Amino acid sequence: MSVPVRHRAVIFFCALLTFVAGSVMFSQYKVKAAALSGSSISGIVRLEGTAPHQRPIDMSKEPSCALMHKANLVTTESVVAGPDGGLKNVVVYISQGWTGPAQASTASPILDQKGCQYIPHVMAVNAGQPFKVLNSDQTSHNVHPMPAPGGANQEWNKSQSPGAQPIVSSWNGEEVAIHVKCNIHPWMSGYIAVVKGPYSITNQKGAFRIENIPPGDYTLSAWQETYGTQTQKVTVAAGKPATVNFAFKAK
Amino acid sequence: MATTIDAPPSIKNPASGTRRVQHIGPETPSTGIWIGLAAITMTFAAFTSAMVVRNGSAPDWRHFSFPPILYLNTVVLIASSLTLRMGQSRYLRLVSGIADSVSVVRALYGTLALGCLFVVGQYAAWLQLRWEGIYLATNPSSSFFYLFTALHASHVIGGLLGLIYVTSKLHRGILYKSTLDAASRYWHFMGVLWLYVLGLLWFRI
Amino acid sequence: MHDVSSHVGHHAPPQGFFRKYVFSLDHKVIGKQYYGLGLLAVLIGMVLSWLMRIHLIAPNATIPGLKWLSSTGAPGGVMTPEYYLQLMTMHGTLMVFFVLTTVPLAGFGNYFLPIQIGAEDMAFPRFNMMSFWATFVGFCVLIAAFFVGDGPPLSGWTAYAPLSVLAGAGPGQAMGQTLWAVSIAIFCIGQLLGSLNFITTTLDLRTKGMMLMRMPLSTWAWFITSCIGLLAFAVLLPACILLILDRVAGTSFFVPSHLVISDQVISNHSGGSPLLWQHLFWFFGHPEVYIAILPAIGIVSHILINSYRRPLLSHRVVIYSMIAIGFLSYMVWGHHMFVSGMSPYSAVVFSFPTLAITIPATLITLIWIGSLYGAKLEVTSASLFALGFVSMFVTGGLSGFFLAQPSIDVYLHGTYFVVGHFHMVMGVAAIFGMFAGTYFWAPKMFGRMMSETLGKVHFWCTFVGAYCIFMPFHYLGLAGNVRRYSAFVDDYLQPLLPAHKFITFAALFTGAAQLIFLYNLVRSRFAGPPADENPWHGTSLEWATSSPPPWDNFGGRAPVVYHDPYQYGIEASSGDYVMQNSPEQIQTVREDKSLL
Amino acid sequence: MAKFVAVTLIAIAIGSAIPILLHIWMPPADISTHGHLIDAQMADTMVEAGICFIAAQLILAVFIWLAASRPSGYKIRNFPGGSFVLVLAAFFLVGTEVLALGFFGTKAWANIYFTPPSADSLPVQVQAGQFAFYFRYPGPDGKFGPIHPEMINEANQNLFGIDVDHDQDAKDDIVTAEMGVPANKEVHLLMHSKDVGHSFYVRELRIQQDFVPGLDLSLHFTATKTGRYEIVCTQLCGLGHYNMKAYLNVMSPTDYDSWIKQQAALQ
Repeated sequence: MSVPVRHRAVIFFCALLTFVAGSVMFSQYKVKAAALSGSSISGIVRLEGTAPHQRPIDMSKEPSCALMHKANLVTTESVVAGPDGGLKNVVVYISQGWTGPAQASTASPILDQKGCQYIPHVMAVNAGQPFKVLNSDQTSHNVHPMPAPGGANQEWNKSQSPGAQPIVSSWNGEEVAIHVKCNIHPWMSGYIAVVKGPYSITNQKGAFRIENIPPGDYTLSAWQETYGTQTQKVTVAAGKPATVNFAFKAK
Repeated sequence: MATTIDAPPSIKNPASGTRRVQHIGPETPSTGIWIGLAAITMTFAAFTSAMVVRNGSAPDWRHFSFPPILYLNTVVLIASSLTLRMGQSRYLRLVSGIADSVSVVRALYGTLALGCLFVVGQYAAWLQLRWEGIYLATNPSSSFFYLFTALHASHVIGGLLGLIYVTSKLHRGILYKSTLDAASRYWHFMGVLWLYVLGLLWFRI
Repeated sequence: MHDVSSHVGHHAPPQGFFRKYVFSLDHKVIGKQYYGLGLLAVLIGMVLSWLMRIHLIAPNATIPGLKWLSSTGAPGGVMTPEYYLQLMTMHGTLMVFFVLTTVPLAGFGNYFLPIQIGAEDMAFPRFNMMSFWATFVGFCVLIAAFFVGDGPPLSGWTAYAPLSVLAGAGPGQAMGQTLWAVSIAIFCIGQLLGSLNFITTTLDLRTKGMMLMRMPLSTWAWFITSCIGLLAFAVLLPACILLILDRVAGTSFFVPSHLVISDQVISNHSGGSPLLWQHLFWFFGHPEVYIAILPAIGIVSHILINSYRRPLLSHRVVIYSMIAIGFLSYMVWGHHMFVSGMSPYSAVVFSFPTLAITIPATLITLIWIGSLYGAKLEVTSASLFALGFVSMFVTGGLSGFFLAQPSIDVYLHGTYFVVGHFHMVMGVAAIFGMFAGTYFWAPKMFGRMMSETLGKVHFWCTFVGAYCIFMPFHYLGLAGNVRRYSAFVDDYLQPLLPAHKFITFAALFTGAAQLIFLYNLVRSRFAGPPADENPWHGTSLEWATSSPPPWDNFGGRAPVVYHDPYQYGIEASSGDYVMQNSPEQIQTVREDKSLL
Repeated sequence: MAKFVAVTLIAIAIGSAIPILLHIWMPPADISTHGHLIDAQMADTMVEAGICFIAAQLILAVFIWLAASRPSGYKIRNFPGGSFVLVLAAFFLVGTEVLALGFFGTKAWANIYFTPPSADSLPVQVQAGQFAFYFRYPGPDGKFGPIHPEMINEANQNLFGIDVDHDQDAKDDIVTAEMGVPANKEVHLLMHSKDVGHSFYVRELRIQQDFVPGLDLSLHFTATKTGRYEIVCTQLCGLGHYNMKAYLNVMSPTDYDSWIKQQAALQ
């Protein structure tokens, strides 16, 4: 039987489609498999020595916010260490050796402005990952992230009225970390770390945990807004959770 | 006054056949030039006061010796004024029929050439400063140096265009004395203005 | 240099659409072009003021359609504080430069100055055309600021340095502010060419018998204003050049050392002087006020005389007063800077000439009101707007008493009192002059009569509306309500909010009333009854030619002038007036010669 | 129509005067030692301007009414005395009026601004920045530590960029977000702008002074009445201009002492 040229073309095209679709699915499956078979990296970030004095913040300029903090005085958060030296707000991420997808999660994290403070104070996202900025206050804030000039990321500065719709944005390139300010309330300070792959941010105890790391050799980085970055090499074996601890020296 | 201007009288001219020239003309160009000069003066006055204020506002004023070629340019500009003056007097003789228009044209070309030479000279002065590493934003003194010279040069270029226009009119034989006078007045003013700028820069920079 | 072939009236009647209506050398077409540009600008400016007023009484309200104007400035249609300031900047810039300067001076002046002195065209028609097109380009550049990056600048129409220099100082301070500076620089060039043209035309192209003292007051006003403008814009231009250089070339004229913006030290500027900008700007800025108001004074006098049916008590006093105002306007700029850190002694020095301006201004007003006594008033839309102007001029002028004194200015300086003051005396008054001129001259410009009924309704709404808007501004100022706030969050401002609500509703009402005018203008343009040569029985030369005039104004015959401009209230063959160009002898001269 | 306009004009003139006469919107009570001079000057000016305003509008209205209702064949009449009277009036009445205003205004101004602060006045430095005021007290040593712009860090609340570790004078400096002053003591305000132009405006003190970047100006005043008053910015400084404010807390000397101790403890 002879198939007209036209039909041959169609058949060829369908075959091509099936092949492409199939290979895409297969690669997806492979990634999933790797993720499943991977293990985790966890550890504690500690501060050695006494944390520097955190100045109290006087919000009398913005009565609505001052009222919210009447009970407990808010202080700066450049170094937040627990009683046993656990260092809070440290971004831990894989700076080298990550071969998986650049976007670790598809969720869009939220940076909330509440009581004239950024919640969370330090946040991490992947490049290209959308994040939301909310304003839960009774007053207008201006959201003013200031990436290093000349980099892949552009500085911007937008006001957000109370009850306004959330600002949704994302960053073009990795950068640890971008400082966020509100000029109307100059004491407001937050950081967004833009990293590649999975990440974790330490809690009060200084503990972090990064899940689903495929076996391999990695360089792990820990960034703290005052003390900067520390790196450690770590080898992850299949099914065996690795432990890495960091220690920052108080200046 | 809005009187109609009748066709210029024609003069027999041995050298170059018939040329129609007109020595009287509307007074608007000369009035206009005077007013234009007033505006230009005001602009330079504003820049001068800005310079004085800025000079006193901070102790960061750095003096530098400016390129000697400027003195040469000065001579060139003055010379151009002289040639233009020549052109004017020859034009009068042309009107009264005792000179040919070629002589006038020659004087005007001389002025044009010298004018262009001046602009090129100013550019050379900038090149030398750049070579010395003194740029527009290096220091307020250099900023004002470039500012004043550039502003003056742009006005000189305007004058050059005017002279080209005058020359073309002369070629077409429809040049009014008032037009030529207006153009020359502007040109001579450019010379005076340059002397002022030079003195100012010499004192302040 | 000028062009003989295009010299007064010697350009042939233009052929083709572009030569006729677009790149026309005809002062009448250029005048209409300026008028149209001003109309467009005033509409945009008015809409901006609406948006601002609405935002002030409802800061978190969604304004329908606004999100299409700017998605960043008004996400979801809710105006942000910075966008309020950006609209405010555009409102001020559009109104001051492209309305108050263009329409009364460049618009009506271009159209009627040559006709009123019996000339066939401006002295330099090509410069005249360039002047308009430069202004137009400046306008486009300014409007472009709406559509770049994060929008127009937010530094106000005064663009104080260093806010106006540092791109990091806020949204709109990057590209938007640069466009602003470039636009104003271009505008200056246009106005310089215009002034050059006006002055030369007035000096050289007056027809036979038109001595200076025989020029109508409107022509005098345009002439004096051009003299002011020639010097004022010659100072603003350098200021803008310096600003542009500071912004794009990294020079340091206006930016001092060690500035810190958002914790970042500004390292590429040092040693500049912010006060330098203020001095340069206000040296232009105060004369600008008179550039806006003097043509209106001239137009209003011209119209009042016509509707009084008698000459003013003294022609000369008005002229000398206008000259005095123009002269004094250059010695008072410091009164804008009483609290900007000038020495307190110079504040005193600037205070007295400022107060002295009251005297010529009062003279003009008294002449207007005194001449109304014993006059026979013909009530037309034009005369109503002219009388409304007198009322506004008095009100706005009197609030100047307060601001001229440093001791009181210390309390009132940054408040709504100032806003009320300059809107009354400069904004509304000048716009009343424009309305008066339109109702008076539309028959001549378009050859059609406008509807008087609609005109009178329009007047009443605008007059009452304007007072309802701008009188409360003064009260708010007395209560210390600070200007240029995008929302009123301070405790002491809360009791004032009802007044702001009232103002906003008044503004919406008054703005809506302008639709009557637009409708009237457009309707009359096409369906109005045709106007004859001299519908108002005027005496000056614009009424001595057809409506609209031919391309060379007088059909080739330059008129000859026999009389002073305003021969009204006499017995003559033509009625109670004799035209300037009629050789008829006059028995009774009304003008009071007892003085000067 | 003319009569209607005349009536409107009269209504506007009277209506405009009512809020002033009823003192609906007026400056708040003065709490400074110099403010009464300004208030007196303002009152005089208000009276003169008010009289001129009412008179001008009413006369205009009346003339419009009369001039618009002339019988046909009415003969134009001149104002008695013609322009001469008016010119005299303008020069002598208005001229002397404004001259007097200027003269007395200058006296008030001179009393406030031509006098230097007294030697024992309390120095307070105020720094304006986008978009907040911050205040610095020299502490026991009476000396302000130098400002290091590169050290300014609002996140760490080092708002003035002072170097506590190395500058002796800076060690005891007290930085506050609210301006506390003792009543009836002269305050010498040293004004410093961190970024762009701002202004320092306290209605109750009858004070307004711009901050000019790169130019450190000073101001001195004495507050007489205790209480909390708003300090606001009146010079356009950017998107947060409308919300740039701080509180002036005028306290009794004893309260002030405890307040400043408390603030010192918080540093």
